Amino acid sequence: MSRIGVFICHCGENISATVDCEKVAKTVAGVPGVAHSVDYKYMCSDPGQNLIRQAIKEKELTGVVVAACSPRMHEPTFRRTCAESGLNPFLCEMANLREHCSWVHAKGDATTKKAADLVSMMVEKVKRNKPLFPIKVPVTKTALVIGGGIAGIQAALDIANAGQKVIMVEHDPSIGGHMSQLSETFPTLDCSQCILTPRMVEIAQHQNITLYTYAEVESLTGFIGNFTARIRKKAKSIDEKACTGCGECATACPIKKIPSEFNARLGLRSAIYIPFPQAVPNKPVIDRTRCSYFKTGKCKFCQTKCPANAIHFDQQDELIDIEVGSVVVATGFNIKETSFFPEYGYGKYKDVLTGLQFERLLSASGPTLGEPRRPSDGTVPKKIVFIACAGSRDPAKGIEYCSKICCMYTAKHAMLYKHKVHDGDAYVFYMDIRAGGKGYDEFVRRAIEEDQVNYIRGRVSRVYERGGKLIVRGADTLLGAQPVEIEADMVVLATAGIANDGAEELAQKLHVSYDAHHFFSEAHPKLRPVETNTAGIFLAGACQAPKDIPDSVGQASAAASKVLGLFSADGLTREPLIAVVNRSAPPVFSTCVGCFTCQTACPYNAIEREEIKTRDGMLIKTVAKVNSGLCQGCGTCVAFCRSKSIDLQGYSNEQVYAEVMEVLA
Amino acid sequence: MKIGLYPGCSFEGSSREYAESLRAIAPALGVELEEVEGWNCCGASSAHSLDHTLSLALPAKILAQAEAQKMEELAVPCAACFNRLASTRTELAADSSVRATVAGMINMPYAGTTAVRNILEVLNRVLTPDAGKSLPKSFPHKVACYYGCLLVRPKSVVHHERMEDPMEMDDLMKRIGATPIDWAMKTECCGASFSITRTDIVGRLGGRILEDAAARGAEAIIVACPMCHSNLDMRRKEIERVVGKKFNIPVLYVTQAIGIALGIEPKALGLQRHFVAVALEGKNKVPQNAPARRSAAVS
Amino acid sequence: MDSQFEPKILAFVCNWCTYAGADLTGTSRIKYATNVRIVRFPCTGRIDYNLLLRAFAQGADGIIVSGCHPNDCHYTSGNFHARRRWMVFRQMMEYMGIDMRRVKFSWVSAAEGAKWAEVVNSAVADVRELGPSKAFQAMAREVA
Amino acid sequence: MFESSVEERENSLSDLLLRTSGVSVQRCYQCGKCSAGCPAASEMDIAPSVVLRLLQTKSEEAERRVLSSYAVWLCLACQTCVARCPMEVDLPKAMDLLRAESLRRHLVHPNAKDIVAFHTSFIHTIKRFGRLWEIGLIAEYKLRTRHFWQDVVVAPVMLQKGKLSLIPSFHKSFVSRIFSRIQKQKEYSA
Amino acid sequence: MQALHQKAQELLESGRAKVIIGYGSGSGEKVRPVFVRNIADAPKLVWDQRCRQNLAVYLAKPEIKKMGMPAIVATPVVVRSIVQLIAERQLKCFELITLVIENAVVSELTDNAALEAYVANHPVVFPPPVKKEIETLAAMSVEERFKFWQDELSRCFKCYACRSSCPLCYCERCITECNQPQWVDVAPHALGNFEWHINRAMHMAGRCVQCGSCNIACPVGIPIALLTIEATRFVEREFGQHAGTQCNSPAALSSFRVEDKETFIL
Repeated sequence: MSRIGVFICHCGENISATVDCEKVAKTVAGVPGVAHSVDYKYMCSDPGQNLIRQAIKEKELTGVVVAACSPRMHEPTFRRTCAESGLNPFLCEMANLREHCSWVHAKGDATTKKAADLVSMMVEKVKRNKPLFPIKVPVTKTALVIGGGIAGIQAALDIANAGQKVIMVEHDPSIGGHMSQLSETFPTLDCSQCILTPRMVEIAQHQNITLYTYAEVESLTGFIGNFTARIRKKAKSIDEKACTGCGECATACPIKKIPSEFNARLGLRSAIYIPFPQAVPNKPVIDRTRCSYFKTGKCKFCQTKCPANAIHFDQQDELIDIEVGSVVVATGFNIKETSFFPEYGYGKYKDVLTGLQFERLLSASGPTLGEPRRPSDGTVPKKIVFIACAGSRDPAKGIEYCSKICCMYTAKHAMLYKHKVHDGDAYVFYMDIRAGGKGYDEFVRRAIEEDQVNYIRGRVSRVYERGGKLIVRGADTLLGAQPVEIEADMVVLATAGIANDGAEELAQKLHVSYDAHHFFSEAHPKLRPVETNTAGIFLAGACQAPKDIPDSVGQASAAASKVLGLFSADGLTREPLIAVVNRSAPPVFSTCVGCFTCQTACPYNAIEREEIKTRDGMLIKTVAKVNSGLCQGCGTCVAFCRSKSIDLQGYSNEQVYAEVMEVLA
Repeated sequence: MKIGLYPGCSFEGSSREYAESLRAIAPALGVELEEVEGWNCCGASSAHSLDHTLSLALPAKILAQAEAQKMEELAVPCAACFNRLASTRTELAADSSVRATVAGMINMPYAGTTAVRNILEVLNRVLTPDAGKSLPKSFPHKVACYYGCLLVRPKSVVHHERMEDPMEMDDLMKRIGATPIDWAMKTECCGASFSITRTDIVGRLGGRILEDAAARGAEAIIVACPMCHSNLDMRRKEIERVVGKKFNIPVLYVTQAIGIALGIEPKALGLQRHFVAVALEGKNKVPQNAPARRSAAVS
Repeated sequence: MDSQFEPKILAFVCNWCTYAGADLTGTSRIKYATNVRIVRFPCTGRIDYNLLLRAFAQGADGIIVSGCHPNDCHYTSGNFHARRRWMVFRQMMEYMGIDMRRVKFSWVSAAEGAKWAEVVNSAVADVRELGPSKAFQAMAREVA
Repeated sequence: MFESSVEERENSLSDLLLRTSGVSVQRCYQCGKCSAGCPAASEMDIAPSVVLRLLQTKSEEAERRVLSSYAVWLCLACQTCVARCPMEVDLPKAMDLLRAESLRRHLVHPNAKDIVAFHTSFIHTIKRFGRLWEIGLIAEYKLRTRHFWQDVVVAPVMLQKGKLSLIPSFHKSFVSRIFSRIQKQKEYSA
Repeated sequence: MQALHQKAQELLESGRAKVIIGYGSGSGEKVRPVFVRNIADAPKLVWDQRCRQNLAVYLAKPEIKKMGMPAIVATPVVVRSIVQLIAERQLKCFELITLVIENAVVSELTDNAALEAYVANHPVVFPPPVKKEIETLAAMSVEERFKFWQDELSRCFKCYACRSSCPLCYCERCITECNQPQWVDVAPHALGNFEWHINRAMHMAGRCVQCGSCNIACPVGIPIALLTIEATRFVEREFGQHAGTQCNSPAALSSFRVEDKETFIL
């Protein structure tokens, strides 16, 4: 016979104002199995909690119901109280008399009656509660960092420097990401590569970091602390140990007219190539889609020229499985190609460029060695127009959201252009200047005031070519939207930042959710900005939403600290509110017949197959089994089980059934 | 191919040559045109400028008549008429209550079963690349294909993928041996219905179009819209006055250019009706069997 | 006071959205009818249709089933599973002659405190309109 | 500038637009792309985007300015604005309604008299002949506007080139009946 | 028939099959299931249009399983049942020999593909009376349906023949036998019967192969098949999943589409 203690809280006046707490206490005292029933002004206060502690001991309670505020508020508090006095915390339940009763109803019998009902419901539940014990899960102290851009690099270094192992996977031949393509960075105008490359090198040399470039995550299985990642190392056709990175091969390669990804297609590369001089690792790869040997079976010039004979055409993709305890996703973003903007003539006119292309033109390592020159005729543009929001905030043709970084990089572009071409004119067509951030607005003001960049508030309607000039037709909305026509030498579009292609696919591989624009979703927009809804997987950088460098780095460090927090203990403990498949004595073993309806229902792939065999290995039956590490306790499987063979601890069939029967009794 | 025809008012007057040329080339391309009986004006820009209901009722009457004649498709040579008919069709399809009222106005059943096609769609269907090869003559001239507004806009009605840089007319011209130039004014407005009321605007806008075409060495401007034609041809003097420059680029209807390639004599195509004289001629093709012989010699 | 029919209404709600939403109704002090009793579940996916049957059998006059809006499920897809189950359940109940207007299905997010009050009040009003559940009373009568 | 814009007015023009033609002026975020592309903008007294802004204020004063503007009559309905509008605000559609409204409230801009005259003559000819009879149109237009000397050069040439038919193509005027029905319905609903 | 006897003999001789599950002549005009285990009995097998009962039900029964590798004389419904059982991990196609007979030729359906193909070529056909019942019920108002089912179910005395005749009721413990808690009232009164039959319908939703065995089995002639058929046809209509047609389709109820209709949800 159970001995339940009921503790009714007045919450000052919050409950007692509309609920007759004493009456409730009396009524409930009459419920069979209730050994103790009291009301008190503040149950969550120390004296209040002491009442509970004492009662548990003196009245040898087998269960506790605290009727107070919402369990979402104080359940942990009171469960701790019980634990402290030796009662299993999961034998404590709360009845929500405040949010669900006293605050939403007027004073009166009906309200008090409801309160009593809510309490006795919980009494009936608690009678059927079973002591539960936290689940211990071991943790593999290695982090997988996907993506080698600035966010990935920051996260990896933070984790590695704290003494934990990191495995970094980058799908390009070199790490560095978009930041390595940038010229200078706002708002300080320090050179991007100067601050980035040392960290790239550090990644390569760090003894705690294993770097796989030209590699992709094939699959991720397991759960927090215990993931298994399968990595595909794409064949580079190079023996990296032997290769000295001398570059002879690239010089020898006859296929030289391939648009360079690094130079945003403004420069060229060969079929065997090192993406850029500061690449890490500084070793070439063969682009098999372009290499004439792989296409025609002839050539091999590079191989004959290679002094270290490090070139192996027969190299195969390599699959490696690694055990990791957590994952940092830092796959970055992409820019929306502007070909969908016919009125701006991108792709039609050589001198209409994307922002990233202009970065390359400004970069000392770029195709023009940092001098802005027109791709069409190589002359230095004297008049240049920057068009902001070329794709952003444009539900009709582009994306409806604001890409966040364009206002700043456009100001930077205009400024740098003026620094390089003193007699040039720079115009910026904008809708709003969104320069929130430390020193950001000052930066834009500098562009306008000191560098004489002409900001015109209005969108450009059309760009077309006339006599070698680009005619830009816009309007000045601050002058009654009067038409403005500019004869420009070059037009730069502030292209929108979008999710990486394949982001959706990766999200599905990792079982993390993503938003309508295929950016990865954080677990909570404010309070859990770096976690995903899958425990143990964290986000860093622009793969979650367009971000500038400071924000990406900040989030990367945050993600790293989350990982380190996880690694700080030898194992992690989880609430035992999970599903279990019943087991019984032979010959039945379990009432489960193994139809595995539950398997399709489970959002966490937590249902496994267990084969029950005789001693001599004869298969008796295959039944479902819950992986306690994966199960999050939603109970969807329970409702689907026809033979009622699977149940959810803490919300068991018996418990909820009893609640229903009691409240209507 | 048998298809319905809505000529539109200007066919009887200002754009007679459009009518003549269309009727001249149709048989040669194997198109049989069945006219909408007792057709009325579509209301043009005036109707929708003043009275929305009227701007729906007039085209609806035409479409209903076409339906009554069991026409599956209705070819509409005038771009303006095409746009009015197409818009009406879309709007009536979207709202059954409006459909009911309008049916009442025109006192005729309307189901919206007849599809509306502009002249380029029709021609592209019959004048295929192969058909182009077998034409008696070619039209070996640099031409600027001018689409104007109403063949490509608005999205909701015309559903054009290349709204800013359409190619249908360019393709047609390639097939008759012409070289369409890549220019910037393809879909810029010519001043449309302001021909009479604000001739000066027509002058300015027409000027932009002619200037770009001339600068890029076009020998002719090809159009598929009577309004565009009259603004660029009839209003040439006004344009030249505004721009302060002379242009002698003729403006041909797409049907006239094709007519020339078909070897139809100029009068039948109404070329003489233009304000700006048309001196362009077709060129006889090398006999078809010649290349065959040459290839034989090679082997 | 003429005693109008006070329906017994049971609410099966998920912990993360509707339960939290109902908490918000409280913290915002929005008043609603006292007729409802909330049973808390981790997720709508956990709610067994047999509980609805039991509730009716025990004399409930109306039932509210509520959880996270689609795509908001704390467990990513519990509510989608629940939705399918409800669709079939409603169909079969009606096929066997049960008036399903007594069961209100709804999505109430943790932010929709006002909506929760609305859902409850409308449920109470509608069920009051329908009167006690004759079908189940008829069946129960035989039990006694 | 517009005090009245503070208090929300019932059946403002923007509400009317939304109701009757589904055009939401509130969607416009004033990027000015329409004004930038409009072929007639340079002639307009109020640029297209400003027209929308004025309507957004929902103030009587602003709406009066719109309805009595030359701009609404200068819209060529070339559809360039809506074709490029990032928010897909159907300005041409809005302009149609604004013109009708401007007429109804007798706020037509003086310079627009010719344009109105043209449209009315046009409609009138259709009403009479079912089809457009160009000579008839021009004649009536000249009578209405007294621009007797306009096109004295062009017209004869057209005539001689056979681009003007001297006699209208008459036929049973069911068209005028359509007109009268519409008229009736208007009176009824009014 | 000849061909069938021959095939049976071969199978038993070669030892490929240990038991042939088929039809044999029963009392009077009826046919009854027979389990042929030795060659001599092979001629007992009959095959004609009377053979309608769904023999698949025996595949799950332990006593039959004990006999060893079964070969089953399969009508279309039997094949549908087998496919559904495979989909629910209760069978593997190589764990039995499926014999189908078409114009006196006996052939084996050896793999999933063959089974699925066969099902595809033999769509569900309802006997006219069932068809009629379906229509009449569809035409009724909710109140009328309540009355209809109350009358029908009033005769049910919970013999569970429906359950044991159903090839897909293979649970070792039925929900009715689960008493902690007691989900379904054991007593055969209106409420208990209602609970049992709606549970059966819910459990069969998207799974019922529409063979009608339960109808035939019901000693008091309740048209219970209507319930499971409706449940399954509803699933077909709403989610486009057809029971007994795919060997590896996920359970219709425990899978979902984001765009599932939810008109009824506030």
